[in-house]
Amino acid sequence: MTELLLLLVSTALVNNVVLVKFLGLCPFLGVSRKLDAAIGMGLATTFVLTLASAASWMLENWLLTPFDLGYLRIVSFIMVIAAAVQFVELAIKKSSPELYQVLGIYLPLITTNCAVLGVALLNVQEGAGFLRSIFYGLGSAAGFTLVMVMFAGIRERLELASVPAAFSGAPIALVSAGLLSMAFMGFSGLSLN
Amino acid sequence: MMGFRDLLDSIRLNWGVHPEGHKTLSNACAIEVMPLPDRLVLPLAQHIGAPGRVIVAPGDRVLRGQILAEAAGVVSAPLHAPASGRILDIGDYPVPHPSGLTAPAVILEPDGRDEVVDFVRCEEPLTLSAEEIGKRVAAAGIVGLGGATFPAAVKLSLGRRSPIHTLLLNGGECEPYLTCDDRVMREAPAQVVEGARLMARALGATRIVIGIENNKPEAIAAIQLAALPCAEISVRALPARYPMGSEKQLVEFLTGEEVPAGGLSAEIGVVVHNVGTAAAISHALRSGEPLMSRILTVSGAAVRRPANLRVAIGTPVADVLAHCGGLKREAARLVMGGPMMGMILPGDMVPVVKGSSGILALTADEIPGSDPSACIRCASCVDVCPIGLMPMEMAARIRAGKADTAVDIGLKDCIGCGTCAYTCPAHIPLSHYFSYAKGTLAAAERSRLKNEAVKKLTTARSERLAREAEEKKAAAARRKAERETAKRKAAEAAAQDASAGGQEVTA
Amino acid sequence: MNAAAHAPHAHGGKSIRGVMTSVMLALTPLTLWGFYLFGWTAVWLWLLTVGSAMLFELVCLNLAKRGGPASLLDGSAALAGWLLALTLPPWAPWWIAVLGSFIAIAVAKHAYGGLGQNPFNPAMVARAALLVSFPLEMTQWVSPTPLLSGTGLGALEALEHVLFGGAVPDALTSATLLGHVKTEASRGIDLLASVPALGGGLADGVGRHAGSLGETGSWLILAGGAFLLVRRIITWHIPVGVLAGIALPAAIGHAVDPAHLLSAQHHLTAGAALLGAFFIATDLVTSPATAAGKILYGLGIGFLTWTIRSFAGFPEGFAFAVLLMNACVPIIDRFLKPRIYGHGRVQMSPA
Amino acid sequence: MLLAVASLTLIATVLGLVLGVAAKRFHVEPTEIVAELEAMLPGSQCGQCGFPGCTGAAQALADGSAPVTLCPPGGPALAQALADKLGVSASLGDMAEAVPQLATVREEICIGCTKCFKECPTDAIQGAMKQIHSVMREACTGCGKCVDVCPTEALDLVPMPATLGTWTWTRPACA
Repeated sequence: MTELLLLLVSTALVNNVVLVKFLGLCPFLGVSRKLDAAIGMGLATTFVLTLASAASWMLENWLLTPFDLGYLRIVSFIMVIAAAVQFVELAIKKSSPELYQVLGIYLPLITTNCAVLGVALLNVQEGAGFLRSIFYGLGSAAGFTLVMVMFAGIRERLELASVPAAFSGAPIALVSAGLLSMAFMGFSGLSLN
Repeated sequence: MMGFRDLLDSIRLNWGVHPEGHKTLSNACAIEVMPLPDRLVLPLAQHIGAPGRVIVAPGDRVLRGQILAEAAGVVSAPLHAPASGRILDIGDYPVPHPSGLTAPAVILEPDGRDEVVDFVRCEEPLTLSAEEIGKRVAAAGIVGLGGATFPAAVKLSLGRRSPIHTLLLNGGECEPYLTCDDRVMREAPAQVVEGARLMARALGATRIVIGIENNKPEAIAAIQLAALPCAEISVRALPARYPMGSEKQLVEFLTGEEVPAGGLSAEIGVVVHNVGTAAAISHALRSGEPLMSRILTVSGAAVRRPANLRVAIGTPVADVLAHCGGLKREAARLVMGGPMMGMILPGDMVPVVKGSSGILALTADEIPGSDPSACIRCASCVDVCPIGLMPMEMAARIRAGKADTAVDIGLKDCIGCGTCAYTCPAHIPLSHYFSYAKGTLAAAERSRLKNEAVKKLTTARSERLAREAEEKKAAAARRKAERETAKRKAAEAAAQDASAGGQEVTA
Repeated sequence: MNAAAHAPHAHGGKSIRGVMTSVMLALTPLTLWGFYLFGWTAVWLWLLTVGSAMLFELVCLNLAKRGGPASLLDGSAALAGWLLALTLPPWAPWWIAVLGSFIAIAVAKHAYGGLGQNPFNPAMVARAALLVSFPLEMTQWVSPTPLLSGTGLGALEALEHVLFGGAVPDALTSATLLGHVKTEASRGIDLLASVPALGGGLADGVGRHAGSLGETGSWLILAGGAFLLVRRIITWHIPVGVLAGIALPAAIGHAVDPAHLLSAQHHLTAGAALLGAFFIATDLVTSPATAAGKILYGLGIGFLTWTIRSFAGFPEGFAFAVLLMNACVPIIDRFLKPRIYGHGRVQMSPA
Repeated sequence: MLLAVASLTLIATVLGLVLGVAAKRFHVEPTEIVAELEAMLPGSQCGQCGFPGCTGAAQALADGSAPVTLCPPGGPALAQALADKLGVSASLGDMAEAVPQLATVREEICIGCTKCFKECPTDAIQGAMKQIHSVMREACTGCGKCVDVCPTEALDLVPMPATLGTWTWTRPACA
């Protein structure tokens, strides 16, 4: 139990997918203008990431490894992820048209979100067990959501700030992302020695 | 004991500011009656609601107390001649408003003969029925004299809609400089108390609480003495803190309950009136005279002789200032009302109206001088806001052109007290931002309503055009049909004629 | 006469300059004490940091065409530089000071539009950036060498050291409590052994031990904080939050595992805890607006500081904790608003 | 090889089935956005937006080729509503600058030909043959169609004059 909890903290903070591993930057910059959208994107990604972690583990251990099909790993993972994303998209379209409108093209982009594929591949690489894979996915997604929410808050404030024209928009967002990333460096080496 | 309670009170309040009072400039000056000026300017809209409907014409001679304009609608108030004289003109004249725009007004030239209409006196006004009190207050044209200018009679009728248990009498006078309410309470406490009892009677309220800020000990003592025989009246000292005299704050402090957002205090069984209004009601009912004058404070460092005056409604500000010895220093700003919420005057040609609680001629030292700088998010405004808003956040959104999102965080709850702007170390004109945003939102609402109206007109027009075209077509078809029938008939007739002729011929 | 000036036609008299001046006044005693303790190098370093901060401010204001020298006088740049200087090792070389000022003023403040616009605390951005970029220079601590005691450098020697570098004399190098226990822990020596080895005098309150320029004189920091509280420049919420956020988990942790977790007393007096609680976390621009938000913000900084100190790689985590909580401020402000009058307590009709 | 093809086919089939069921389960009717937008526009077909009538404008709004601020009679209120509908952010800055216009009749020139009020899309002009016409302020959208048809140039567009009821505080000076 403690080990899984530590895994959560480690993946969410110390090895944050966005700010430490620099994965999933596209939605991080694309869907962080509004807090509501960021929360929605975070939740959608959480769902996809956890589902994809579980599905890819099953795929890996029940199909790819037994039949020695390692070379199909990426293509089959992408298929699973794409299907999961498609599923989430349909569900959101039904349950919250506003969120659907806000997430826009970024929702299909989760398909090629390197965080999702990256976490699935990292799990295989580490040879993690089923539960560990799920927690790895969940922790990464929690870290992603946390950072999305913090960053969206900052960007909402920046909307109201008188940022110089040269820095306005993407530049200042990237500067802020850099500073946030630096703040997360404080967690480096975090362990219960 | 009182001191301890004050201390507790001031700890309990987590809002407000302590502006420098400047009250000693005028609080020792007894109320004096100012003589009539040469010309009175009487705007038709001196109250909240529909402007009065003029019933006199230029050239008419009127008596003092005669109705010049009658109430036009449920929320409205009549306007009376403050002097006998001649109507010079009815037209657009500058009114007390920051825009400097003109508005319809009656110009009256007093003739100095002071001929009056017959006033219906009443020695025992407290024996009148609730309806009768309301009727007479309405007829006297009395409005809220604290500055809100809501027709008093309308407020007194609230008891008929929801049960009112408490009348709060507002003697806070928390605005700096103003001392007219203080003087009224000191000089005519019996009138204030009687007015309160009359209003309570009209409302059906069983309890009267008179709240007076503790920086007016003489007024508290005078009112306490006058209210001694009345068991239903309690007098409460309020901590001197701005904006204690705002209705919402007063209700919360004295009853512990809050006025629901967007609602009236009557919904929680409380009605608030100003002490000046109470005195005016008592006076109007006893003497039968309508509201023709009001008491106001003339103050500010630029005024030679600060004073509390009883001034005829319609007296130009210039005459009031002249009566007070004129200006001894250059006035950087002329303000009507108190410095916190009062409005800047476009000039001294505008008249005193029913809602003018003061005229301040402020020097450059007295007004905020610095230019605004950037907000440092010190949150002073958040700390002092009596409503619990985040003024800096609202202003930032308005500045970014997102006034509609400022509404989400409470712009419509803002009472415009100016506490935030007063305290802001960056000198940001927060209140101005909020007025601006409220104005643009109101304008947007107006244009939305207009769009809807336009849409109706357009639909009506296209329907009409379609109908007309339809009718035209129908008429054309009918005419064509008629023509054809006629032709056919003619042809037939011709044929018959021809055949007949032929027969004839052949015959 | 002004055409349409909006009410209020009066002002309380508070000004940004007044606020900044008060903070500087509060900082003066502990800064002077820092000068005394760490000698001339500290004086030169402070001058360099504050001077370069003001210079960068001037340049940035000119580039942005905002105000110019008049805005410089609001004191915010000098204050940011001052606070940065107080968190630097007193014998740091000149380029640490200048680079730090540049990061604080140009990157953390003016890239965002200047005063009031920056989401992150400029001094802490600079400190964190310096710490992760130049860990060696930024953890080069020295024992106090009080002025006039003959142990330190003279004015000119100190200037030479600051400008042209040179190793700190071995005899003077020392370690802070936090750095010492971190190093020892990495060698497998637990607190029970490592803390006594450092000797006494650590928590004497007057600061006769290694540390950054302004963080060691506990009593003077407390006095400065009290001054700010009395002048109502800051409220109690953030300092109390920070200190409680450090002390509570520290007390519990120490009770559970005294061999690996420092006591609350050590945590409070060591490192930037006190200076940060009163002068850095309370930065007006980058802290939440409401009382509840301030307490939460303070607790967050305290807890993160304790977490990083206790479990992460860096010996001191105050700067990181401040930056992390800075990033949360917009969210805190959004969800911890004051209750608006007339809403909530009574039944509301849907408007 | 066969194994690879078979397994991929298997995966694809399973996922396809799941998605097919989901598509049925979560089906939503597509909305007719153009019709909704057109319903929001004033419908006076005044043409100030540069499109042929409000339907054209709604079409352009829907495919994103026109800004939400395209409708002067609608004002900022409509622009904001359109922006909310389309999920875009409106920059109302330049919109606020545009003062609403009002058509006014110069009575000394008007010959009472009634051409203008036949043209007026909102019936805002009153009058009869051989009588001087007048404009109803509440109904005029300032579209200028009447100005174009007037044979004697008796109609002008003037900025809507402010009254105490419509006056608002100006935007405060920024720091």
